[in-house]
Amino acid sequence: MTTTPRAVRRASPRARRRPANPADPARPLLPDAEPVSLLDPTGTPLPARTDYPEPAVDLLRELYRRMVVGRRFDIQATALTKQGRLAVYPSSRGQEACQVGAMLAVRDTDWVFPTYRESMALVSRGLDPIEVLTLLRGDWHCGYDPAARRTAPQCTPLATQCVHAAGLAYGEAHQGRDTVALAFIGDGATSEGDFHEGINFAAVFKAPVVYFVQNNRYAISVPLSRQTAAPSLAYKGVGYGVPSEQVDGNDPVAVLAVLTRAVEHARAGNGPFLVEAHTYRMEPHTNADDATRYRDGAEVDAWRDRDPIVRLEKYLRDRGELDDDAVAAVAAEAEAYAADVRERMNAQPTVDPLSLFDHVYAQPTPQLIEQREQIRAELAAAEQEGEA
Amino acid sequence: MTTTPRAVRRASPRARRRPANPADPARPLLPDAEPVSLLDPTGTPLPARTDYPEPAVDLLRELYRRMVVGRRFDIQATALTKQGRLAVYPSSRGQEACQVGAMLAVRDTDWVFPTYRESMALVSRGLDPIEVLTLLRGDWHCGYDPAARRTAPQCTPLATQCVHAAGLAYGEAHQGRDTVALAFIGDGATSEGDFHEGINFAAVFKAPVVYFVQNNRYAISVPLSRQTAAPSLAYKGVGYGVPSEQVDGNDPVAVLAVLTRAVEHARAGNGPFLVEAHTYRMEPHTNADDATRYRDGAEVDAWRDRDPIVRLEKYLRDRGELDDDAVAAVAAEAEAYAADVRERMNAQPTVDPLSLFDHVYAQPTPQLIEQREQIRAELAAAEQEGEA
Amino acid sequence: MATTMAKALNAALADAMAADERVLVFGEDVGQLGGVFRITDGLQARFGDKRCFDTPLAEAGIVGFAVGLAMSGLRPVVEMQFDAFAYPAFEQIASHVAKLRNRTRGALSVPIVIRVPYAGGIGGVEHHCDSSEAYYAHTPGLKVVTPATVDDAYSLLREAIDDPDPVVFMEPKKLYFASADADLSTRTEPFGRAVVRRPGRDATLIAYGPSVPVALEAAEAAREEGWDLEVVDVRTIVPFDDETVTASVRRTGRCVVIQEAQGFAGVGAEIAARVQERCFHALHAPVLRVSGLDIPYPAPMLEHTHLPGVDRVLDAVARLQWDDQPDPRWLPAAEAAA
Amino acid sequence: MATTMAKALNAALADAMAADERVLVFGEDVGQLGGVFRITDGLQARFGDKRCFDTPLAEAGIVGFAVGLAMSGLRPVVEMQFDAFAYPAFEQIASHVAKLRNRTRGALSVPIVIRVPYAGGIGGVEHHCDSSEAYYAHTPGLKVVTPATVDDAYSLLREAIDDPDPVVFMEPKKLYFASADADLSTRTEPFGRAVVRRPGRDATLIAYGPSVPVALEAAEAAREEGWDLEVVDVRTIVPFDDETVTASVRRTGRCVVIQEAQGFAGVGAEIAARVQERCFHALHAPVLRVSGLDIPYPAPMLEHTHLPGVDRVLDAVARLQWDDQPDPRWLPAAEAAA
Ligand SMILES: Cc1ncc(C[n+]2csc(CCOP(=O)(O)OP(=O)(O)O)c2C)c(N)n1
Ligand SMILES: Cc1ncc(C[n+]2csc(CCOP(=O)(O)OP(=O)(O)O)c2C)c(N)n1
Ligand SMILES: [Mg+2]
Ligand SMILES: [Mg+2]
Repeated sequence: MTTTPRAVRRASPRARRRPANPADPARPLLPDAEPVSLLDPTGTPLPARTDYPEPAVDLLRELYRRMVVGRRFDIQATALTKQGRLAVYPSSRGQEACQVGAMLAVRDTDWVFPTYRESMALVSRGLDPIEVLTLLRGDWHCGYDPAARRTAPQCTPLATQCVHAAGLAYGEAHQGRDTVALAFIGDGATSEGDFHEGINFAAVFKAPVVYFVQNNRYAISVPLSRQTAAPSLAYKGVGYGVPSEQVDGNDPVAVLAVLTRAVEHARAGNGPFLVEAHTYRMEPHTNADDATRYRDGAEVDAWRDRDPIVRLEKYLRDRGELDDDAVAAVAAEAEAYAADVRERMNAQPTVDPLSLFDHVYAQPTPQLIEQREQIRAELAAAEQEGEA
Repeated sequence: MTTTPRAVRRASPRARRRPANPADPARPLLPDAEPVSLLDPTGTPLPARTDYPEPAVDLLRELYRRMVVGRRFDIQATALTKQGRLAVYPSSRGQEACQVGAMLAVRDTDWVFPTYRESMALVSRGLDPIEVLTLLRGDWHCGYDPAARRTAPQCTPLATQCVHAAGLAYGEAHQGRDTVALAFIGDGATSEGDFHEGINFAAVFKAPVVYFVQNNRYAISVPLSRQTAAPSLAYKGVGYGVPSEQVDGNDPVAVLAVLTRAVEHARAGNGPFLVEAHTYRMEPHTNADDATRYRDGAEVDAWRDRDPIVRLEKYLRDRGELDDDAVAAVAAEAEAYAADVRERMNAQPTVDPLSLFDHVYAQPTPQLIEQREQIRAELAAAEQEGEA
Repeated sequence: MATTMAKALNAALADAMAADERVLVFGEDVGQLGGVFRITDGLQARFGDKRCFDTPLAEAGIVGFAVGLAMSGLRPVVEMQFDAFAYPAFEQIASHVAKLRNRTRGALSVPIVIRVPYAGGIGGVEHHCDSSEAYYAHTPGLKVVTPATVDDAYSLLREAIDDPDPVVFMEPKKLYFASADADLSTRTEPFGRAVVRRPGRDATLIAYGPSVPVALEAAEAAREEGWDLEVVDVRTIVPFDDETVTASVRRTGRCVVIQEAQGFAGVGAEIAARVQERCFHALHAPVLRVSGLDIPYPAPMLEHTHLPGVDRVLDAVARLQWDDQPDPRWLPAAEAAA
Repeated sequence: MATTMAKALNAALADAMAADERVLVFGEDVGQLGGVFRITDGLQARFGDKRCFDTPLAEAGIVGFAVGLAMSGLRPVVEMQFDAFAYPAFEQIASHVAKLRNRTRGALSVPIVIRVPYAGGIGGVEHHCDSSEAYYAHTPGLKVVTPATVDDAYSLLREAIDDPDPVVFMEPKKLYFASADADLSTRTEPFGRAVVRRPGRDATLIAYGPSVPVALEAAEAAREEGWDLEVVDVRTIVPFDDETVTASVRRTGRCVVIQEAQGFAGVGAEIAARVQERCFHALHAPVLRVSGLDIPYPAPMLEHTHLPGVDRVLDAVARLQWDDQPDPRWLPAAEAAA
């Protein structure tokens, strides 16, 4: 089975022109029929077929650095599940261009709405990796401070975050702030009603949201063909009056270029923008998943040849923007980062059972106070027994 | 405020060409940029701008007959609310071309999924008007036999029927039957998640469903502009890989032509089809609604000039297919129909309180049997008191 | 001066919007129309369409949008047009509204109010008369409130909007247009306090929302039979006022719980379970429940059969074993017969 | 022969599909993967992808699609991947699945089974461990069933698929892989029958699903304290078996209800209310409840604190006033203190 995105397969030079009918209201909203790509799989720049300006080179070097560190973090996290230090971990290896590119496209003052898949994106944003892993480690809360980091807790109920992003973005604009909200969502989750309702609210209220679909071709075991019969997910935009674009999600330069423009579009007050990135999940859904049950190695191998990091490294080296020393330095930084995560994850976290009652409401109800007393008594009794 | 559908306003001769890019996968799925229309508001045939064949003339005469009877029924039902014979009635006056045209486009063996708005469509389908009005009359069930009439109970939870239609249609095909499901939905309800999930299921499973959006420009008081920022609701199709069309919903000939082809498309195994009809609700949302709070008379008047019955009558007369006698005969039939409804609605329906327990489950649970005994005892006691 | 619960709710919204510009009111038809029950009447005209506005027709969207607005520091008050039409928002309510504060250890809160016109008695058709309070009361993280008087309608809604936690505000439709003398600007009891609406010595009727007037009427009627009944209005289902309720039942020694919702696993079951748990030795008879039938709401021709009315309440009171004899209905024989 | 509940459920699905070609199994990841818990393992290979298939990722879609399929004469069995992920389908379940038969006076029925892996004890993260049975049990028109043994898992699921009414089939995740000797092809008790899992003289423990093993363990442990406890497995929450439950409590005179869900307005409240209503004069102590805390499920590090375990059950049994003294916890003084 071939593994290149359908749209790419179908594409022909002519296919790349926009619908020619100038008066068709759909025209400015439709995505390019072929995913935007600036580098070919080997990292060689493609003849500019789009009007997307290439991001500044120092930004590309930073992108490279964070992708390498991000991947190393991801591999480390997967390893920690094997040692039982994490309850579960959904890897985004192979999606580095999307995970990191998105974080370079937004400002610190912008809000990010991640899913369980976005741990790499969050550490790329600068969140403490231990905080990011808190929930997956088995604690009952999200670990980091979402208000301080302007990052919603990683969202598991699929697509629900699409609506929150619309509300947050509208609320910020309502209060005169130029915040943009970037909402991550997977290909499978676009089938949920909340994706529809969220992007529609954003469109009707012209809320500055970028909906970023990482189409990694699977929802756990379910292939894209069971999620949609559309030419591509990006074609959903026009039905909401939302402009959209599709991009080669393993081309870091293209992802950064397309998302940067999408964020500008939103910040400029033009309402939401929909971006679909064609990418691939190299690991199983989570460590608990057995991907061999539903996809073959050949498919995975084919995508290995599209590795986003290799691609960007090759490109930067060819441009003379990266040399062995720089590569080695980044690799060393990544190792140090992983070592720090490893070490800090060794400490067993202590959790106070009585804290369970602290944040259900601003003030515990009489019922919760009663229940807390009961637990307190149980703990005391258990302690006595321990001593006795 | 102008009241012609946005798409019509925007339309220009050039706007009517399809996107020219032959390789764009969206091309075959996009609707015509302007609603299909075969008659102008005065009933004069338009220079054929589409490849839609005109329906046979005897079908058009039947369409006329049912529209006249349907409107008379609708007016009668509204009148019955004033006399307190109906708890509530949502009128579809002004939408006759859609209500009746849809029923002429499907076979008796096809399934129809109506909303509360479709009473006129159901009587046009041949259901007993008293049965159709049973629920609105205040009874606790839908009145007719949905299985026998292949007509789902009128659906109030908005858009939920879109999913049922997908399942029914797929189930029929799964069992080797060539049934088509026609699901009605309003413009407002397209904002619900269930519209998205329903049409997507139908598309992925290639279920033979025609989704027929009657865009009457309001959801109770909320104008279309609060439901979507899309050029037109028909543009939602492409995002599901579903071909779509928009049609002038007050042009009975165009509605019948477009829906007939949509039904053929579905029956031929090509999956679902989305049709948006631009029309207008001449009455308030229901008799309980006060439309003067949110729209002005001028708007309503402008739509009166697009009256679908006047339009079709003029056209058939011009073609010599309808004369005064025929018109008078149809009018007389409509009066007789209304008189029959009036009379039969005079009888106060008798409802047996104990029947409340009969159909909650196939067999009442012990709990329900207990409760039924309690009610039975109460009724007996009340009777005794009455006698005493 | 005399006013209705509908007007009181409208005044509460207006006063809250005037007092705090972070308060936004939105939903379906709440703008120019003023809501199908006119609870938001005039708010858009007075505060503009940035403070009071219509949304796309999607309840999960409305509630999720409110969650996002709350994250940005605003205080949304949303209207669900009817009880059953809040169900599409159930995931947003149960998995986000109720849990967000806890999941973030208080870093994010959801000070939103979800107004739900609920219950029957207005001749509404199917899906327009559900009593859905138990779904919310069973969901930790939500507060669930329902007024029975005009004063409380105003005060509890103001309280709900001020509250730092999400409040599902259940409005008994059939009481919207019942009028009473009320001084709107005043606050009544705070959240977490039940109120004795009528003192009595012989038995306690516990009710909330649409059932409170029924309980009061029944108490009046009971005087003829020589029963002096106390009526407790729960007001806030969550948090629940055990203190007032148990004090009353310990005094009277007999208790009937009234709810309009279908009985099985409803709020009345919780109240009955709590009361017998806490007042067992004071009880002369089991705590009885009078509730709606366990059937889909039969609107409107037979709703009177479904709704717990005065007679059904009095029947229950009569079964409170005044002669200290076991309830014949529950003798094994009777059950076998059923 | 020894097998697990997961295998028993898988066998029930396979046997039902073999027995009736109208039975279709679908949902998220139920096809090639065989479900995240492997309950549908091998069904697609054996019956083909027209009988067992994956759907788009949308729960309202899955349930609504099943409603339509049922209207066409088929018998869908759908899987909700986890408890909290059934919430998007709540409107379809409450407004259509539960009501369609009634709204059409039986002309249309919805013989579908909605399988919901529920509750905790498996170290799952947030949203993966909700106990949602009360939401369904409170909705007239639904049957709500939950097995606690391997035999019942097979038999109740076969029963559910054969049933003419919609069944919400709640599968206790933590029991999926507990194995026991079972003869799968046999049927156990029908719907509406509770079962005494362990006879006893002194008090009755009423439990269902994941709490049944806890109750049995507690009963064992109680013997040391000299208590002979009876354990009743509810099995089918709706319809509920009053007969078996009340007979047991009338015999023992004492009762503790155990449920894993948050306590407030849960199924345990209904059971406690019913029992005291029907067994009042036989009770030596109030019916006590042992349940989860009224907090969002705290998975997984603190779930042991949340879950009603053997000790908490024994504490409740100890409070059954064996000395016939009132429970000190509920003396006004104690409450004032809290
Ligand atoms: C509402 C809901 N339904 C089901 C699930 C279970 N689930 C978790 S991840 C997942 C697959 C999501 O696939 P996709 O959206 O493509 O994102 P990806 O995991 O590929 O990044 C499913 C079904 C869930 N979390 N929420
Ligand atoms: C889920 C749900 N939410 C809200 C309502 C209340 N309601 C009934 S009709 C209606 C407006 C629907 O507008 P539209 O879809 O355009 O259909 P129309 O009435 O114009 O035919 C609303 C909000 C409902 N019935 N169901
Ligand atoms: Mg995916
Ligand atoms: Mg409309």
